[in-house]
Amino acid sequence: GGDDGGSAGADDPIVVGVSLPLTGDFSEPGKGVQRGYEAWAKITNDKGGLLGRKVELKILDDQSNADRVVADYEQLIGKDNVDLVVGPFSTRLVVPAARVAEEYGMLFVEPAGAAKEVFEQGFKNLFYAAPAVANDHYNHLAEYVLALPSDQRPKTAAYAAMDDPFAQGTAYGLKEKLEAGGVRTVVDEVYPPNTTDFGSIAAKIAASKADMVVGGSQYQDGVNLIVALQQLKYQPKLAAFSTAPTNPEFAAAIGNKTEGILSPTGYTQDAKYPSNTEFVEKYAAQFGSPPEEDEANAYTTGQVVAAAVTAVGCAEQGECQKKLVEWVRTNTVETVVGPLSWDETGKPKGAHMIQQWVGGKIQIVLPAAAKETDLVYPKPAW
Amino acid sequence: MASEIELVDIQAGYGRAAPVLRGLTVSVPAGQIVCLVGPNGAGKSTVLKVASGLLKPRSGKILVGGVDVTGQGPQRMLASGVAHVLQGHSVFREMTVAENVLLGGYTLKDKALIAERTAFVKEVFPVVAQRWNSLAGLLSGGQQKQVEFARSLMVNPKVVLLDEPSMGLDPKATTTVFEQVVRMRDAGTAVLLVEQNARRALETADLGCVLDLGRVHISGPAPQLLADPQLGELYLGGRPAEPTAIPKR
Amino acid sequence: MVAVVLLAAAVLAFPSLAPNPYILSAGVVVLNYAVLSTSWSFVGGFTGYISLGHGALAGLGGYGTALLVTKAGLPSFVALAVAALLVAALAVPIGFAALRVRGASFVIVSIALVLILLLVFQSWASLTGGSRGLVVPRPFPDLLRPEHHRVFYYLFAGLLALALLAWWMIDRSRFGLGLKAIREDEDKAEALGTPTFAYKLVVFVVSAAFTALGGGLYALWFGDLDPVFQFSILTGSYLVLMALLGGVRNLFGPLVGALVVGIGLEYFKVEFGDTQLHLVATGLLLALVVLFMPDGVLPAIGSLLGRMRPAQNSIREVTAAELRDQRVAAAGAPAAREPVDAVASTAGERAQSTEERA
Amino acid sequence: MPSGALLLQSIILGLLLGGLYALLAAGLTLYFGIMRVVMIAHSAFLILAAYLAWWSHSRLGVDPLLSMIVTVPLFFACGVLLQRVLLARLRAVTLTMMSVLLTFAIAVLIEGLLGYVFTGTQRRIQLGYGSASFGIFGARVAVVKLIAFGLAAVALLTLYLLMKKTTFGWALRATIQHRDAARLVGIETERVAGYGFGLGLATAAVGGTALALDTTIYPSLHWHWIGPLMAIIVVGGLGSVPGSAMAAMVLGMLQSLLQIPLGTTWAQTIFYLALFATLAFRPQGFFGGRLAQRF
Amino acid sequence: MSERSEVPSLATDGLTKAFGGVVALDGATVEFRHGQVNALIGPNGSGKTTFFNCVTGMIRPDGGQVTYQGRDITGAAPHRIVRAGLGRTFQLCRVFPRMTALDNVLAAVRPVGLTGLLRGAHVRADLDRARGWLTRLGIEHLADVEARNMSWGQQKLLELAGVLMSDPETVLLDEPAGGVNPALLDRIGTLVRELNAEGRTFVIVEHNMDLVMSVSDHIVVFDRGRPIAEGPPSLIRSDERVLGAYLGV
Ligand SMILES: Nc1ncnc2c1ncn2[C@@H]1O[C@H](COP(=O)(O)OP(=O)(O)OP(=O)(O)O)[C@@H](O)[C@H]1O
Ligand SMILES: Nc1ncnc2c1ncn2[C@@H]1O[C@H](COP(=O)(O)OP(=O)(O)OP(=O)(O)O)[C@@H](O)[C@H]1O
Ligand SMILES: [Mg+2]
Ligand SMILES: [Mg+2]
Repeated sequence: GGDDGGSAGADDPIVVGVSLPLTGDFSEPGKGVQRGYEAWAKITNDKGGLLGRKVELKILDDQSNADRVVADYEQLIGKDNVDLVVGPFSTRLVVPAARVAEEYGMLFVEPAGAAKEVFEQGFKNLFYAAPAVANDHYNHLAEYVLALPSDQRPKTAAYAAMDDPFAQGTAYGLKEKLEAGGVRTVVDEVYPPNTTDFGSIAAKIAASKADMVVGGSQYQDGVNLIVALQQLKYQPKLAAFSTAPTNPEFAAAIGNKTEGILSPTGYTQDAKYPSNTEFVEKYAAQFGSPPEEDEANAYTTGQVVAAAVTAVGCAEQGECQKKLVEWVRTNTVETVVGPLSWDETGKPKGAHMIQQWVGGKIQIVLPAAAKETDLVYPKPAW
Repeated sequence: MASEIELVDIQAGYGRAAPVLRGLTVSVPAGQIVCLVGPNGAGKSTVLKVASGLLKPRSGKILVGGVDVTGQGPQRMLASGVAHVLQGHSVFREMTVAENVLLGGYTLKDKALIAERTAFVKEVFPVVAQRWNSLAGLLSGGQQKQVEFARSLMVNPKVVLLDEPSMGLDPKATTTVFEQVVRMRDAGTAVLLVEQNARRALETADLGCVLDLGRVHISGPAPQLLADPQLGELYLGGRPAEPTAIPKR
Repeated sequence: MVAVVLLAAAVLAFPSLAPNPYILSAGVVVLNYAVLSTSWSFVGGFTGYISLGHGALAGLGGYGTALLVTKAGLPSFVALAVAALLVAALAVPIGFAALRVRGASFVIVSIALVLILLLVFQSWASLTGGSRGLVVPRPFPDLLRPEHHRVFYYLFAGLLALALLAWWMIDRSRFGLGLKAIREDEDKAEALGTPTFAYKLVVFVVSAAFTALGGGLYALWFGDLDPVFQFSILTGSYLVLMALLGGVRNLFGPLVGALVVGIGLEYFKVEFGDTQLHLVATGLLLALVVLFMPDGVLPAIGSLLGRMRPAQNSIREVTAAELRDQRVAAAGAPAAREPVDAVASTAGERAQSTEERA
Repeated sequence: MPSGALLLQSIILGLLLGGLYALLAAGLTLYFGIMRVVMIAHSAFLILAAYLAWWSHSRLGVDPLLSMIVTVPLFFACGVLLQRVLLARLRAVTLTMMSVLLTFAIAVLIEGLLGYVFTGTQRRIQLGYGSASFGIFGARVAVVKLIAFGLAAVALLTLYLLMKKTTFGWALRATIQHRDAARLVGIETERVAGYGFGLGLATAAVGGTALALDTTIYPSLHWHWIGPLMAIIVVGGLGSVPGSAMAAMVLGMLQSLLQIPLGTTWAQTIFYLALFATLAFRPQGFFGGRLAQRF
Repeated sequence: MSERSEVPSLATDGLTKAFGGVVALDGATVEFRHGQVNALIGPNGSGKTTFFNCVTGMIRPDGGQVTYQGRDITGAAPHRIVRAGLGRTFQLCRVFPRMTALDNVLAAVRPVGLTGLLRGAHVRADLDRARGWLTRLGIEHLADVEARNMSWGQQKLLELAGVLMSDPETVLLDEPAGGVNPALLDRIGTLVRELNAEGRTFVIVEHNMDLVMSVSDHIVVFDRGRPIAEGPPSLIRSDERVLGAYLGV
């Protein structure tokens, strides 16, 4: 192919292409991912770049639309002739994007395709740069609940999950394990992503008087559901919601009635991995606030790609990509979320931590090895 | 006698098409009925639209009571005393007869006057009273026409422009309409009447005006026009022939 | 005719001129739009029934094809044809319900069609994969991606040619005239003996079949289906925008519209891509078209050219006297000709006398 | 079998929801049933109003209800302008069709601008009384939902009286049905049509504020509302304000009750099923109003 | 008149239709003979148009039967009835506004079978026939003008041309004279007689008594939804009930 995009050439920058949902439904997390990538590029360049070449990001907006994301990667690889590509945000967009990368033979490390379906497509070049896939997010919590003495253990559970592979995956991962352990499911609600009125769902959960409630939620629906539950004065013994409670605006959004709410997380700013300290510090300097999970995942993606490029010693389309893929598959990479390695489908082999709002602060409570404070159970009234 | 309404040297047309009226001049003296006749497409309706402000003329002048009102919209024209009854059907179809008639008095403020007029039109057109609360669009064609005419009787303008008021009316109602036209004239209103029922119209009218190709072709006292055999043949239709006289093949 | 040949040549030459696979894939997208909006204009153009729901028919075609390939194991293109037939069959009851209503109510029904299908395809996850989406196996698994685009480019071009041909045949036919009569005044058309409902239904089914073919082919090309994008009002509206922009009454109107809008969308995205301004631009474009070129670009150009010619007369250019003469001549009797001037002169005198009295 | 408490709770929720639907649909009835404009942008304006309420609350600290003092007149003026400047340009024969596209364009425009100014982030007003509620017969009624319901009731009643009891309502209908004839009886058709549209948008301002009290908003949310609202006005009978209010209450209630056995997604289909049933069996709507078939 | 006229062409038996409280047709039993020119007259709102609507399937009657040439056509779809040979015009004149006059007429051509459907719409033979009708109605000069740009009367004539193009055996005309210039009216009368001589049956609703009396063989008078008198013109002219109910003398 034409070399106008600038492969080879020792001085040319390494161009990393990515398409992100900067507008549309996923724009908010999309922007977070963008910041993460930008932080990675800056930190990398400040340290002299990769293989002595500067890293340059080429970011396109896919408008949260699968058609667009494909066109974007098509453009990045086919027209702009980028050296490397990294993944977009949201499972819905990762799969089509990965297919393009796959068919052009590109390495495809991605920060967001957490649902298990992503790994069932037979992709050979795809790697998820986070500790665990959605279904495994609650693993530590499941262990904890099932280990409780049987008189204290919740008997019934209510699940409400957004109809989205990721969000649903988190709730259903827990559901599967708890059901196997004898916790009865009394409510199992799935709501479309655009749901704004949670009154009826909350009514159903409240009426079931379930001992615990689990929300497979993203940010805003999680908030709405909690407010609706509070309006109905429902008081469970345990309440866990994915994504929402870790958001910095969460407490204000639900009127500070946060006490005891649980949430899984793949990333914490306080993690002691060496690269993380650097990341948090430099990120805060660049953007004025510490990084969140989306940012960290993007950064992790960059770290994985960088490790491969450094190890293999090349970064361009063609043969080089095969070597990069081979390297990632067979190695472990130290990242801001800890050491990562992958099985043959690209699925990471880790688990998420569990955090809880205790004393007006969200703190790690599980696993025991990483905990900052003890898990409070049963949860105080909200 | 002064003209109540006067159209002077009017050029008018629709959109960018060639003009329909080409230098037309008509005047209606107060208390007189002027009847416009002419073939289909001659521009009769267009004359009335220009006179009531629905269609802005490209050039020429419109005078009402001697005052230049060229370019005014229909609402202002109505305020100056010009009322227009459209050709075809212009009832408000999805409103009741009552609403239609009362809207005729939209510009009236005096409640008593409205009541008085309403009673009057109900008397003149029994169907209006009978169907007072039904939707106007569901009436028969002729009934709608009567409602329309009734609506225009709600106000008492200086000039009335009537576009084929008898179309679709049964003979009884036609008679009523012509009676009302005469009554208006007698009350001092100037009437510009367009009719295809040309003989009857000319018999009622004081002056006649034959329109062809967007110009006044001939005008003069109505009886004189009626008597003109050539006009009769061209514009008024020959005398009805006896059925047997029509050759059959 | 020359235009048709030139156009065909341009379309066919494009893949060899495209500098890279991305441009080629953009070409495929534009052709797909062209196919869909041409299919739309079978209904929207001929009968004037504006459907915002054609996106749903395309989605059905896509899902139908995908499911037939994955669940029934049919070969890709057999599945495509079968899916199109199925959608056409399904269009009969849909049309039966939807075409009973007219005007804006039909618009609402068409919107409802999209939304209800979206809900169904989202909820019925066991069949459709729900929000996880559905992956369509490649018809030519061995082709490299650029080759894949090229092949599909020609497939789409073929389908477009087929749709245009069908459109042209209907346009010039009596069937087409009947459909246009429906657009103008449905009751009147019925009263003239046109079986309006049958006509509408037939053309709706034809339109649905072509739309489904377009949607199915797209599914085979694209490979991933997601209910949110397959059943979207926005897609349906883009089709309307394209057809309208080009001119629904012209054979090439939707195609031109697809070119303009397709390229326009791409351009807006590149220009304002990282903000929502691309939506603003799309909205403005649509509004401008509706306000200033309601008949589309092609007719607007046509009338611009027409304006340079002298204005056409709408008034009848024959006087009653001439008409009388014609009539007499037609009746075969000797024309009792009398100079028209004579009438005119007397008329002049009389007119004067009226004015004097006034 | 759901418990009695859940049933009661669902009925209450359904009623409150139905009230909101009724308000949101009222404007549509006005444009669609009376003015023959298919106003796709109505729900976009709702969201715009909701954003303004959110903005004035979070940035200026004003209670969202107070923001209506500004938004209602503002929207009214907007509506007048919209009608006079844009819709009035459309040809009468193609008005219905073209208005679909024009208002669609406006909707997209608003969505784009909202996204540009406020980003695509989901927003929610955080009220002190956001999760407050009181109990009746064992069910709970959220205060914010009750406020929204009250707003809806007041706005609807005002609208109804305005249309039925004043000459404005007559003039508006006359204007739409035969513009020339309306001008000839002295109606200022341009002004009247403008006011009609303004009125519709004013209801959107109230509705949007009510909406913002208890839900999340984001720029593309309006798509979500178009379908149910359109269905409501058809089921209620085109052009009938009380009809659409009735339909809204019934459908809101049905949706709420159906969620118990069917879940959120399937329950939404009730709107479309009701729409199709209406067209099939009673095209003039179930609560009086005009024939949908011919229109 | 030929012996064919003894055969009933269009007949109704006890046709009933009520709209809410309004009884538009009240058990109308009427018979129109083949090969005659029939007139249907009656006061406004007496149910004439409703009668046409029921006969042509535009509205479904509440009760009663319509037979055409011995076949029961009650409740059949309008287009089927037209295809059986029954054509009609509308009182409120309906044309296809954005089509040219020529296309308006061509739209009435009835394609036969699939090949007929896909035949070109503008084939020579059809064009000639269409122009022929326009000429016979005196609007051939408007062939290429869009119908919406025509005057009321011109549209009326165009509509008639369209119906005739569809070549019906029986033609139902709803007020063909409404708004048509008297000079042309004679022509329409002549045309009706000519076509009648070619074997077409006519049923004409009309308020223009000159036309009715001159053209028809047989007159049916409606009042309040049912026939009150029928017979040849000479008889009807002097029938007292008719004079009272309709002519208002
Ligand atoms: N809206 C219009 N747009 C364009 N041309 C028009 C329009 N209305 C009428 N015309 C043309 O203007 C001419 C005059 O029309 P007008 O309606 O004034 O005739 P008229 O004398 O009233 O005829 P009629 O007796 O049939 O009602 C006609 O030739 C007609 O074709
Ligand atoms: N769709 C309808 N709904 C309600 N009433 C109707 C409807 N159509 C007609 N009517 C009523 O039925 C009666 C007969 O109407 P029709 O149109 O048949 O009268 P017509 O004899 O044609 O009168 P005209 O000479 O005025 O045209 C009228 O009183 C009319 O109001
Ligand atoms: Mg006229
Ligand atoms: Mg009638």
